[in-house]
Amino acid sequence: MPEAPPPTIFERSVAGRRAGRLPGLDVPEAALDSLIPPELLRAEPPGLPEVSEPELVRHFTALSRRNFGVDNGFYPLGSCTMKHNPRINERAAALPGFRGLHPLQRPERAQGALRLMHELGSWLGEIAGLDAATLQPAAGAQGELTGLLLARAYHEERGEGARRTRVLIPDSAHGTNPASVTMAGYETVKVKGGEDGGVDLEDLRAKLDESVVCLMLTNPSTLGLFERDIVEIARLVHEVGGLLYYDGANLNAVMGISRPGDMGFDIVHFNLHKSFSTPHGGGGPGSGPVAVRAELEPYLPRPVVARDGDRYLLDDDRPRSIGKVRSFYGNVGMAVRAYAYIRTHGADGLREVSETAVLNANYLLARLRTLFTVPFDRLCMHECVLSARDLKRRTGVRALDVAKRLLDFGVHPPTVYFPLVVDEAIMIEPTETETLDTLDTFVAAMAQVVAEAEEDPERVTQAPWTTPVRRLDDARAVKRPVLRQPAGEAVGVGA
Amino acid sequence: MPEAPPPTIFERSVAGRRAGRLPGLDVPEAALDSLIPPELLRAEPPGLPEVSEPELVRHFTALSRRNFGVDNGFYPLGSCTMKHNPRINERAAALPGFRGLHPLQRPERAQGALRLMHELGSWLGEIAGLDAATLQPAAGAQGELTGLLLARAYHEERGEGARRTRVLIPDSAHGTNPASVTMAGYETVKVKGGEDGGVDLEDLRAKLDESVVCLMLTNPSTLGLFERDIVEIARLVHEVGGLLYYDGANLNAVMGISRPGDMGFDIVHFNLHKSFSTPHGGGGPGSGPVAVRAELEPYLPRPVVARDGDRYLLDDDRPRSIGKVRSFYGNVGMAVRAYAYIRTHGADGLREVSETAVLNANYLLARLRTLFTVPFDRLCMHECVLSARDLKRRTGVRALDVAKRLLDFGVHPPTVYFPLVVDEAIMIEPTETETLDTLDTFVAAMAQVVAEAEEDPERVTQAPWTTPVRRLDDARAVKRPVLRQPAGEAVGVGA
Amino acid sequence: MSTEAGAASGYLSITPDERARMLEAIGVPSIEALFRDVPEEVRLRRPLDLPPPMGEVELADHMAALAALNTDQDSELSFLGFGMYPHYVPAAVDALISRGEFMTAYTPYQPELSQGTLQAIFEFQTSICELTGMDVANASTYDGATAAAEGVLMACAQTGRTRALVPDAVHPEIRAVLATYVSGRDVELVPVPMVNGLTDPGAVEALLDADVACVLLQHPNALGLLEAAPRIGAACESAGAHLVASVDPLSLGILAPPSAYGAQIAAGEGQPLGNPASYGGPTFGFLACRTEYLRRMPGRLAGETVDVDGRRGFVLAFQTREQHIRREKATSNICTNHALNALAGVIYLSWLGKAGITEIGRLLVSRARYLRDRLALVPGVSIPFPGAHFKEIVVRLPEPAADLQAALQQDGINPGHPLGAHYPGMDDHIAIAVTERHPRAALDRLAQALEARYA
Amino acid sequence: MSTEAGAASGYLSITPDERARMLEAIGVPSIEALFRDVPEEVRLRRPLDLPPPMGEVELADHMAALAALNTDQDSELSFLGFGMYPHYVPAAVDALISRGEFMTAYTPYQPELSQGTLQAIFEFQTSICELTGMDVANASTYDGATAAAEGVLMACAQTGRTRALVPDAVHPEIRAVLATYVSGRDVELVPVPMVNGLTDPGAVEALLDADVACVLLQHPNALGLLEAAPRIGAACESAGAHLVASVDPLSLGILAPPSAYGAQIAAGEGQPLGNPASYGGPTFGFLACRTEYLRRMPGRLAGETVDVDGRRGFVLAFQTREQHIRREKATSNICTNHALNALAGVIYLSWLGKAGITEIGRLLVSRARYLRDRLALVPGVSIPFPGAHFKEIVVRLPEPAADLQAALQQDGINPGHPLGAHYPGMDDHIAIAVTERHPRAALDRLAQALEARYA
Ligand SMILES: Cc1ncc(COP(=O)(O)O)c(C=O)c1O
Ligand SMILES: Cc1ncc(COP(=O)(O)O)c(C=O)c1O
Repeated sequence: MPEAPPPTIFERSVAGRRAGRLPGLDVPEAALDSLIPPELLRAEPPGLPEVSEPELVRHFTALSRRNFGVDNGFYPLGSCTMKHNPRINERAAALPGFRGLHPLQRPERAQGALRLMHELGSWLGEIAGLDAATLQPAAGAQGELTGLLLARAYHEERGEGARRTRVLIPDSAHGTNPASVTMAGYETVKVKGGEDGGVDLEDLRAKLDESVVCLMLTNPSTLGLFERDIVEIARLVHEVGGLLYYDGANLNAVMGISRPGDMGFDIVHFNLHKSFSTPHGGGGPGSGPVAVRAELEPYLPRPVVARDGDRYLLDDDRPRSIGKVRSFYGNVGMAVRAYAYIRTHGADGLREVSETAVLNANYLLARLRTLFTVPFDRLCMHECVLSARDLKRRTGVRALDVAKRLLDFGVHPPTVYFPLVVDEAIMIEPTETETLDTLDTFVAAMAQVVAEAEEDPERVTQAPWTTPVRRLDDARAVKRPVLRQPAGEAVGVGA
Repeated sequence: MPEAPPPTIFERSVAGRRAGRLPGLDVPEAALDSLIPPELLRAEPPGLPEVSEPELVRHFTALSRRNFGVDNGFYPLGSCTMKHNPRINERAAALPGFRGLHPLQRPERAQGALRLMHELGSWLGEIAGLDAATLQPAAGAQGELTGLLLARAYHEERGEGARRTRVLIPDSAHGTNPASVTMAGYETVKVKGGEDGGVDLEDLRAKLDESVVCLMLTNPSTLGLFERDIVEIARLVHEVGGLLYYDGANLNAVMGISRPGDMGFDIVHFNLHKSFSTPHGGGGPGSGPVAVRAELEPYLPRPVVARDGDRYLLDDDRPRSIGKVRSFYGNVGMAVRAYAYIRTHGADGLREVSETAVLNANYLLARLRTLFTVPFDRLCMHECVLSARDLKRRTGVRALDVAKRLLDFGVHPPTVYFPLVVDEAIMIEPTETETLDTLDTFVAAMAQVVAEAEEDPERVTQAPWTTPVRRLDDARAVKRPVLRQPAGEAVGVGA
Repeated sequence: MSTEAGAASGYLSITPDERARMLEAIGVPSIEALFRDVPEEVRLRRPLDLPPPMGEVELADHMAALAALNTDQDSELSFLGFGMYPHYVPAAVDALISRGEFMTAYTPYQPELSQGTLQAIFEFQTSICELTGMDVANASTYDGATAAAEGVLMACAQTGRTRALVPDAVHPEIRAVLATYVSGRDVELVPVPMVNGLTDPGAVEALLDADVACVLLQHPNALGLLEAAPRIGAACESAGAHLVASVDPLSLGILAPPSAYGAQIAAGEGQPLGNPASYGGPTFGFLACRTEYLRRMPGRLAGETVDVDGRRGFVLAFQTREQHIRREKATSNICTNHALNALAGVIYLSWLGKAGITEIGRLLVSRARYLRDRLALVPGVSIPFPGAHFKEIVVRLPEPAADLQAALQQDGINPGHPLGAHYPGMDDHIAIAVTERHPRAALDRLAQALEARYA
Repeated sequence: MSTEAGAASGYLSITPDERARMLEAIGVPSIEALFRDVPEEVRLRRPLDLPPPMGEVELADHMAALAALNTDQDSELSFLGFGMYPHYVPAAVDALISRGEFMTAYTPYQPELSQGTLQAIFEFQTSICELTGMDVANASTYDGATAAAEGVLMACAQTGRTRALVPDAVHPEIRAVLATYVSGRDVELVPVPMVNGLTDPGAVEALLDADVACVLLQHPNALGLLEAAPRIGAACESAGAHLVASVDPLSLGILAPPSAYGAQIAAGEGQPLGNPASYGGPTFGFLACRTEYLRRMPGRLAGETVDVDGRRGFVLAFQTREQHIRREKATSNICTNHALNALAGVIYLSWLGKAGITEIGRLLVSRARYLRDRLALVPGVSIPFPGAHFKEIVVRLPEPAADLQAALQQDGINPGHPLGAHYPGMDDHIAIAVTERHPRAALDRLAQALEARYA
């Protein structure tokens, strides 16, 4: 059924309508200016929308129908691990005992939550091959910041705080890595990639000295390739007194197979919203726990969930802690989901998750390799990166066009133009939850797009054709910014 | 985004996949044929679909997106009262104390449910102007059957059981009325409609005699017209010893304004899924409570929810009861929602519901009257019935075509060809929850359809154009019936 | 209009201003004037006597307070069954059936806008046919009892006979509803006695004559026991009577389907399939039959067809059976059925899958046997009916079952349903139901409670 | 592959057969072979040490058992606040944000498939601008504390100054997070003392010099009191410093918006807007600013534009501020934010509406005042801070607040949050929060409990 572009909720507003009903005033009424100094009072009420519940429900239902999630189809968005979000996890997080638990409830009366957090922390440590973990960071990027501040504390306690100011990052890294480095007050130094897609050891050696705070790596890298020299890299970094930081965005490749701690990493952040199936929510909430080696444990954000026999408690007496990175204890609601996910799988199950993720990615690589350029001719891990470089040269069709044309096939396109080191990159992460049929259908769609590019490139470069809106004018959104419904204009439009 | 017609869940099936995981056997294992006589065992497992949870979720999400509910837009389906379904009602019904309550829980431990049922029963009695109620019937039609059996019991106790065999029903009645008469073992006798859309008193008088069990009426009638002669009708029916039955499908017009009991009705059924906002669910569940005058109370289905001081109990010792019409106590889950709905509104609120429903319907009637034929030139109640008779004569476009063309405008069409007494009927029930904007948009769509009918009738007679499927071949579904996925065929298609 | 400022609830969408404009468009001076056809003598000139309105905030607390007065299946270790069972409802089921497109739609009269519901019904019908071995299944009935009643009425109509044999071992709720459903019809219900908790096949054979339209056999029966279904099916066949089987859908992974023992009609309560008990409803009934019965089937049927462009689609088929077309000659009066509950059913069955339906059958029968064996060892407790069972067992206690129940509930155990009210002489019998949610430890806890009590 | 028969969970979709076919297509003999790039020495050659797997049925019970060990806000009469509040979450909010299209989508990088999320963000931004009086709002931050921290960093960057005044009356969680956020940066935080529970405006004025980038003012402050915001705003203005206001969004129906007292940046915790407490998260933070600050704004911004056919649509605008484009020069490292929580926020605000936001403000302040007046009469209890408040009040007890809390919890009342851990010398102070879910009877119950205890 054709759905006309919905007006905004402000455009639906009509003075005098309302959905919510509040309790009446059941205490003595007093003039507001007898309760609050008049100069602190608001003159005009804020122009919130005035709608009834039926409209409210219809409006946001209509918006949702103009959105696409994992529930709607294949979502091979590289680096994002768009796996299925199990519904039991949502049910668990919605239990009143979790959902309605106040963070300042006395720990004696929050034992279920604390136990869950403590166990999840220790499982994450086991999965990472490290000794201790915090659940406080709210997302991957905040995990990075946390990790860098841990490194700072570590070096400072060793009297090397002033000396160490540089953080090495491969050029294939995600943008949050250098941004976090800046947030932490450090300087980013790029390390080149080598022939085989790994870190260029020469370049690394050249840049390693005693000013290095740490090297931040994803492994597998954002190219979907396992860093074969990881042991040597770790040795080199440690040799100069630096630390090794693991960006866990790609953990889905190696759970139960190879542990960052065993590879030599000292600090690991997890993305519960990637590897551990918590929903992305259209841009969060996520959760970015950090696990560390024992030496770094004293610096973890406070409070730490501790265990004393059968009781769990919040230990806030942590003098060497870096402090807090967000309020209270992190996104506990996401921890509940991740806990349920790990509990569902157990050790063998998690391993099978990673094995299947890698299987699916390699299957796609095998079937797509003739259609696109393969920058590194190796087996991939949980994702593969192709290039539309040659396609573009032959037909003028770019990676972006391929992505846009895929929209017409009812699949979400892969990540494009990341990692930056691959020209016209197409980064495909199928995840382990997809069926073979879905993978094959995707391959067929890709083949058709490439065929179209050869025969009728406009079909691709002008795509999408069938989405609720077609290509949007990004430049206009900056040149003539409209970042909110203009005040006053909206109200009554719907009448 | 274009959504290809989804395969069936059976076509998605691949041997060896499964979504659900059951606990392992935790008691001593025994061969099945040692527990169950071999001749009772199944040879081949049933061919249920084999899918993973991601597919399960995607499949039914995709199906839902090929459906249209009140949440998706205007649904003026006459006689169906497609009002907004409040979300708090769903939350209330999902409370573990209601949702997970076993019907055989001891009444001492089901006091909340029993109290709710008792109160709802008494509120329904008050709304109907009658003395007692049962919540047992599962839907309107079952309420009708219940009501007829109550009438039977009543007449039988008066020694008139054998004599009374005929049930009078106006020709405008809903199909369930005569069908229920047959279910109750009675004979349907049609009463003609009069000039003004009401019951033809002459015809009624002619058919009334001591063989009459009852007269079944909706008031307002299915024409959306209030029966002006209701007092006289009641007098006439009662004069011959008959009862007056109120089909409550149209109660949304008169809540707090006029009560069936005060009009002279003896038995009333409610549709909680119409007047009281419980969701229709794509064809149920509904709930069809029945209220009666005190004389009929002893016959109500057993058990009856009774009150003894502060305690509520299930009284099953009801020797004069007609018995049970369904297991346990009816659709209590729907009663919870209706209870919440009534509690939200109170007396003034329910009255405003009906007033607004009638306002909206009359507004549509006023704005549409020039486009279609108005069979009865009166104010309507909560719905209005128009006729496409003249449109058809002029343009060949029928009511059905108008309905189908409306689909292209993103609204659900009105009921068509009912009531049967109006040629090319279009029965429009907007309900009270719609906005004026929605009503105006609907009027504009209707005007456009009529204009198209004049100018380009094929645009209408071939509609819809934009729905996921277009007009479907009903005849083929009967000539070559495919009422299930052919066995065996399906499995593996998806592979 | 009752209130001058704003609407009475957040569900109403017309403002006082708009109301005035609309009245003007209609050409009447007031809301009151819209009701001029309502005679003064039937006007209610006072407010309804209802409690005052509550906003959502207060209502939520009020409903929670009411709900808290009920002891639900998860607030105690409950072995209540006897027709409704605390089986697990997968989270995906709830998430999917609550999607507004499903939940807030009407019966799919406009197929172009209702392909979701229609295809789901088609898949539901297929699943029920797979389970029961029947050819045709409808879109649902209100519950298992009305499904059985409709089944018996179908058999009477088809055979042109007027008597139905109804064993005492059929669940009392089903028998009661059936009795009501036939009360106005020319159908006679003939009871069949129980021996050892089972329908006496000899009695069935003796009662089967040329007037008998059908036997209604519940299998497993009300006491959880497996009937001599093949023998009774064979007896029906030789007498020209039809067999209406009422079955637990979760048993059909391991138990022979009704088709295997000659049933023409299969009915059942769908609650175990993804539906919470909700104090008895809404759940759904299913009804399936042999092809010969197709035109006697009550309720909705979804069928596959094509649209004008040849695209596959689904419609309501054979509507000429139904009340809205056939009126007094319809196969039944059913209109609104239990579509959303049936949707839960088909999602549940897809969640369970081919392997799961067998696995759950094995698990339930094994656990029930374990418990029966365990309880048989408790001093004073005995097993009154030695026959094979499915997931529910009956044990005999050294005291009235109601006393045990009242006592154990103090300790958070609801030991099951006392049978005295349903079967004379069974005051000391209790029906104990076991599900996949009752691990061995739960079974042991019940056994220990009985041991402690009768020690 | 770990298991030969079937997958380890119902979330995996590849069967053993398919796996074999896929390996063949890849051209490797085994799953093991896929991992050949992983050096042997870093391979884990044992299973992870994790508890055994659980199917959904058992997991559901396990999670419920864990949850039952927590006392949630509805299991007692709770007056806990101090940063998170048990405000009512409308049922429509939960129903809408759990729709898979919203819940399971990524950040809207492909706008053509993400118009729903993008338009919702645009509406969210508008709502936050309406509340705060600011020109631009972002799509959310992690929480109120990080929003404030980002706000301070923005002000330092914009002004080129390095000191920020941070009153003690700012919530300790915000101060702690801010301290961490600036720990690696060239920013110095200067505390401002509290007088009578309020930020001392004189001290602010005294501390404001040419190095001060901004004042972070929380209003209402951590103790629920209303600050001298206009005076502090004016002081900032004359010193060329900026004002970063951290506000309770539910106060903004009655309290003057930050724009009115000269703030350039407004931040806040969004939890009161339709988000449950969830033991502290996920909720969301909001961050809004004057247009001058637009290019310093961290995080996502949705903007309106048109598509190639001229149709209105929404995109992520000004992405060049963000980490994925600007990398180390980005305005922040934030990537995944709290979109679904912000969605709950905008739905909540639309549910509340223009009338509701004012009404709830009145209700909360009136109830809080009633309670404060009522408690002031309890012997031994006093009101340490006489200033005007919003929805939370502080009272002083004749005993350590923790003792009162422990005692009252026995009777199902959680009287609020003891302040001793946060403010030295306030061991006998307790913060008591009131919401629309605390009717007068609940307030009286608390007062009576105190009366009884101190009688
Ligand atoms: C490789 C990598 N690192 C870090 C991040 C940042 O994680 P988050 O979005 O949770 O902050 C991402 C997110 O896409 C990523 O792909
Ligand atoms: C006038 C009328 N009566 C009776 C019914 C039957 O109600 P139900 O579908 O609940 O059985 C309907 C349903 O549409 C109706 O419109």
